[in-house]
Amino acid sequence: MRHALRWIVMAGVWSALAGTAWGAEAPVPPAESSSTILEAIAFYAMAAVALLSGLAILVSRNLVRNVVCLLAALGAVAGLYFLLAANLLGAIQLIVYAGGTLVLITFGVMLTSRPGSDRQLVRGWERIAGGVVCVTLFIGLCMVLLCTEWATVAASAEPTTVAAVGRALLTDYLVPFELASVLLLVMLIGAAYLVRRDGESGAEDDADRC
Amino acid sequence: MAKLTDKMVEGQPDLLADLDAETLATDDLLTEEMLVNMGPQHPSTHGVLRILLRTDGEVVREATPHIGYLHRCAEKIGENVAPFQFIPTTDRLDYLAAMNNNQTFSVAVEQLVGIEVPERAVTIRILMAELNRIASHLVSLGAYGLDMGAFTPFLYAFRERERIMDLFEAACGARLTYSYITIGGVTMDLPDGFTDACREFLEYLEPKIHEYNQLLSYNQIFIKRAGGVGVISAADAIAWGLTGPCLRASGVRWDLRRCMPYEGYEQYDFEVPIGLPQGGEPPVPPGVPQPRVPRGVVVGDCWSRYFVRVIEMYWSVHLVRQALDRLRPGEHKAKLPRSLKLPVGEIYFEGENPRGQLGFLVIGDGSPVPSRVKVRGPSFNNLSITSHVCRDCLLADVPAIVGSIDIVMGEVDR
Amino acid sequence: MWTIGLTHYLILAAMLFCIGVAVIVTKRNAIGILFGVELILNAGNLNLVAFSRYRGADIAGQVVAMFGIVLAAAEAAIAVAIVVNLYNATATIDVDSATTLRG
Amino acid sequence: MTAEEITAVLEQELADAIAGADSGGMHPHVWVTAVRLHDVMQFLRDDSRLQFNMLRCVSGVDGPASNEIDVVYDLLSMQPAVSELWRARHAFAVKVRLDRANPHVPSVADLWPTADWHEREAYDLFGIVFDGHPDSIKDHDGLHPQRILCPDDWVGYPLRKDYVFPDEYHGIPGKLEAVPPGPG
Amino acid sequence: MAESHTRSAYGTARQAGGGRRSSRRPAALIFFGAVVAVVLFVWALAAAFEYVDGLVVADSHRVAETGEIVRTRFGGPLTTAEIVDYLPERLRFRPVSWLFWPLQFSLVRDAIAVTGLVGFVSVFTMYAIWWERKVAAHIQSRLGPMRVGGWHGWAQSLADKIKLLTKEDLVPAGADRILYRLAPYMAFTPVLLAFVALPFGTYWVLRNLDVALLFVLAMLGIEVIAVIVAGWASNNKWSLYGGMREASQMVAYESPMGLALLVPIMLAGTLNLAAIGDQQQAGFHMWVVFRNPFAAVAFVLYFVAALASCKRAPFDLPEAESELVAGFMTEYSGFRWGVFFFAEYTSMFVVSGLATTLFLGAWYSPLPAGWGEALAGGGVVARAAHGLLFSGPLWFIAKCVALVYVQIWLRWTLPRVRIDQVLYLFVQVLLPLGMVVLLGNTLWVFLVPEDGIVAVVANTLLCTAGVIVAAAFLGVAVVARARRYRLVGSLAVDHLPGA
Repeated sequence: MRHALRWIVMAGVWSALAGTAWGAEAPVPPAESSSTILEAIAFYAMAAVALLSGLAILVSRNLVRNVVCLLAALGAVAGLYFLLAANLLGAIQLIVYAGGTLVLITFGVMLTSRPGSDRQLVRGWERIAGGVVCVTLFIGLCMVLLCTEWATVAASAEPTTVAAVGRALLTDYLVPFELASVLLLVMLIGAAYLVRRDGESGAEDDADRC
Repeated sequence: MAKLTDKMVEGQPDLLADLDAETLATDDLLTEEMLVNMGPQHPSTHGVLRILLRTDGEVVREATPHIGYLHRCAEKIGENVAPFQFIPTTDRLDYLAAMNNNQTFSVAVEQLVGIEVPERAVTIRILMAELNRIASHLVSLGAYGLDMGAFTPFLYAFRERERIMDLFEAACGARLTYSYITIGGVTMDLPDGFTDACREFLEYLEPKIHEYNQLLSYNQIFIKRAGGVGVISAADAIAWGLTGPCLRASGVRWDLRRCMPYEGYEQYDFEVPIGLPQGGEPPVPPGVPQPRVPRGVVVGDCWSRYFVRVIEMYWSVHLVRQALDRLRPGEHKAKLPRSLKLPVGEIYFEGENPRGQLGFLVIGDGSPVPSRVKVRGPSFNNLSITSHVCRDCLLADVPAIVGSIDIVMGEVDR
Repeated sequence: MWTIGLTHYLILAAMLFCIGVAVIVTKRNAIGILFGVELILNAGNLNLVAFSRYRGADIAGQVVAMFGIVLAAAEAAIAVAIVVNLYNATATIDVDSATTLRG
Repeated sequence: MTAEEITAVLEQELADAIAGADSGGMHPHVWVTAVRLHDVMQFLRDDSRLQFNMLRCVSGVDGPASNEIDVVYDLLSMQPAVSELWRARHAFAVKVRLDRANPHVPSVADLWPTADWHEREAYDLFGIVFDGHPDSIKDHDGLHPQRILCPDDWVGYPLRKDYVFPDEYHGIPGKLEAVPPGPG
Repeated sequence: MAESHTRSAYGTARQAGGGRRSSRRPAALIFFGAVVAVVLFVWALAAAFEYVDGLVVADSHRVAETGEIVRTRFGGPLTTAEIVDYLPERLRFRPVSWLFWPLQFSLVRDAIAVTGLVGFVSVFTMYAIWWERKVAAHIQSRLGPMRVGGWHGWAQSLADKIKLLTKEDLVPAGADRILYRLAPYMAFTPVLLAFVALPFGTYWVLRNLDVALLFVLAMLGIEVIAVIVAGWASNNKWSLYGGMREASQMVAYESPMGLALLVPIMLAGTLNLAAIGDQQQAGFHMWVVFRNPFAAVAFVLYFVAALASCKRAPFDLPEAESELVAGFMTEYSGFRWGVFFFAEYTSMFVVSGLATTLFLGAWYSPLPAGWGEALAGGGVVARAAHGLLFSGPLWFIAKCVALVYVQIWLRWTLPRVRIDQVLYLFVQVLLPLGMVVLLGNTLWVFLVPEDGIVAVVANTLLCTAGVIVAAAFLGVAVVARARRYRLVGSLAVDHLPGA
């Protein structure tokens, strides 16, 4: 199983390289031209990486390996965003998600792990029940997806410029934008309050916590 | 001071009481703290010193030095060889200040036997001892810069030390373990042209010390890393038997060369620098730009211990100049019988080494071989305070504190 | 087979979603559950961006996906804070053992 | 104060603890009984006239001829001063004579913390047990200060005159003849 | 006598290098093999698509209609015919056009560009390592590598690489084997990917991304996780400390760096690095760093945060050799350690590249643009002078190397800062400073008219300050060079080997 995991992650890194290098300036896709084939190859590669690393998180017990697999998954999803001509979102996903949230989770893993404690404590039947639930859920979703007729409009795959997204944020989506910033503020205060070790006043020296 | 053993850490609150047996059986040692070995092979412990740190994250809860890796039982050799054969062993006690070790042991035996040392020999001894003090301080300053991450001062310090080693090589042929000063005087007289080379070196060195002050001592990051760290009060220093620059940095103006003078030190004029609070101006020989203690420095912290050594280098240069002027032609060694019989009796003599007071208890029983030679190493006492000072400091401060105490494992383990 | 349509992305997102749910269900370790939540949020965002691309490149989907990422970051921070607190109170982050609501 | 005056003060204050004095010579000292050592040391440190604030050295001296071991405490009194030089008032030594087979003496680590390591070394190299030492552990040799220079499981006390160097230690040959013949 | 001795030593070194390759699969061959495989794969792919498409990719005149900005001269779709008529007359015969045939496929052009980039990065890193050792030596009044390869030991890094390749490939006991092996490549690949969006010149950018700046920042962020994983997987307490310090340091420097980068974005109005570069083309007075005082402070703030991001100089805590033995790299040896080292120097270049593009007038030369046009129009000599003085990549690399020099210079003069001081500095000093700079810049952009008196005065003042700093730096260098014997005293002559 270890070698399989190793090739999954390596493939993830290489496909992220190919995906971003290729997808960013998707040339005009005339029918069945070489570029669509490449786009398909890139899509299937990244989809494979995302799914396999998801499965790897499911299977492996070592938390730090899960972190690396999550990184591969996030990289693959970022590659998909580039393919879907959402360059800004791909870059933000890499910075905020892979660069920020993952380091946060790594902190969580490091602070709460003890040697030999990250074994799977799950009993046999729980795993089977989980599997059954997911498979039925997936079948249900696929039924819905395949038989509805999505009204898709073939649009030119020009990558959306940052200016367009910026303008949209500050005009049509101003309220959610402000709400998000308020929420982040609330979250900041909440997290700081939660982590305060009981008994000490607020001014916790950062050196003690890292 | 709860003794730290490698086994279970006592006093750990029992958090496991209400958990079910299954998880309990698997996790034997619940502790956020880690036992970390800094040494014996560690870039910042000078020589083979092992410090066992109990750390909680970056904060060191307890530091316990483990010594003995360089133990050669010098005292056992002392009981089996005649005093002048023991001189090479004294070279290897504080291998960075071999001249001072030889001088202290020779004076101890001479006082026990009552040998009169000729005038020229005494002056040469003081000349060599002070030169070796400069070399030893250069090494400690360079190594201290290395502990702080500043690589460059180390190389400048060793470049100047090369000049002193050339002078020693001209005088006695060796670069590190000289065995030059012996009982009754000095093994060989100075080569001709030595005094001029020595004066030229002093002219070259004096402005360089000021340059290092600008490069390292007054560097803001260095002051932040060393100032106010590892503060030792005067009472603690005396209680733990600290001597030399570590004692003086805590504000105790005590130097054996001035308080209990030996070898004619009373005829030389020099000042004893001590640790000064912020803005203080340590005494400096004439013709040297007046240094000033910067902001953020406290009496008895790492920076003061470092800076007392810098000022002592100035005064050693001044002392060597006076010794050079005082040199008169004459005998370089007293006439001694082939096998020197030690009288029945004992003596405890301490000399001022660069790292502190090196003491010798020599007990004679009439035969040429002493019945007991006890060596009191200054670094042995200076090191004993690390566990007291390093409590609740940061991991990056441990090399800073140990570096500022400036230990040499040769005289800690003997 | 070679042209990538909207359904390809939707099926991929559904698969990611199910794997996320599976991870949440089977992991007893609090941080493990966090991984599952991240996967599910990613699946959601992927759906949004796929629709934004295949319905006339309007950027609504992308903007909402951006908010999704911001919220995921906020949620992860709170989750890690809670887990660290849980670890400080009881010695383990095993979800089943954290049954008492006392502080 | 001169050595004679110090001895006089001691005999006047703690007559029963003093077993003898030799204030002439280069190493003025006084002999003290092991039992009363701690009180004498306490007095030497705290008395206003003496004020021995620095314990310079604790050394063991082995005398197999007379079947006893001495412990020598070298003390120094420093006259504190605000900014000028501290003056050395007087240096003095205290000696204790112990039975070589079972040397026991109370520890003075509580008076001067520097004694902690010195006493551990004296135990390590001479086998002198300092009772009440802060770092003492209990093992096959009973309660004694922990060894400082030699490894914890070392057998014997190296600086005793009758000490025989072991043939090997954990497989490391100690003597030349103990070296097994090599393949060559 | 010394000469013959060294030659023989040099000789033996050559044989030793060629010795028996270690039997186990060396990681290096896989790595370089992979790069070559990518290039061959692209070549074969181009040939395969010729049959599938059966048609030349969209012709060139469509580009003219839609007005699409053709950034790179070869950026847009292009045909073999177009390539051939771009060639001079003498080369326009049949076999040559066959040679250039694959060039019309943009994927092949990308592959060639990627190979060129990897080549440039590895050559630059090798010489950056050698250069750092030389600069460090001269700062410490010694000579540094002198023997390997002849003049001033230029091949020292090459010899080091060969040594690293032949070293034993060991994994510490109890280490997490997969992560331990994976971490170096996870650290190296993102930094190499960052070069995709870095503009070396008007036509020298692999992918002119609209979100180039965010993309480069993202790549630098991912490298942090590789370091944390390396620290965790080496099963060594010191590496764990190194990893944790990198994590906390990253949390500290990320926000001030973001704020500092907002200033040039606000001035240029776009995230596209090429566009930001284009706005600074009219000579050094147009550089963003001289635009207004807040931009100058932002440059300094960004540079300090960049030092922390590539773990250099006073902030090299994750691999602090005096405290943590070697930080997260303690257990690494041989080629894997080399890859980490490779990643560090590459990230130094990327960080300097960002600073140059955003603040120091990207690939445009400091000389006023007017001279450029004059020279370009003139005769062969003038055009050659134009090529030398105004070539894009040359100036970009020169400025990056200058900034890398500053990073090297800082490393060998400053001691290391403690972890809580780093956190204090970045969170409580530089973050508020960043906010003030951002606010100041916003007010400056709104209140101060573009070509008003205040703007011109501020610009000229900052330009003079910049010229003074540059002149002072060169002056000190020349004076020190002339009087270097006096500084070192007579020691300089007789003690240095072969000096």
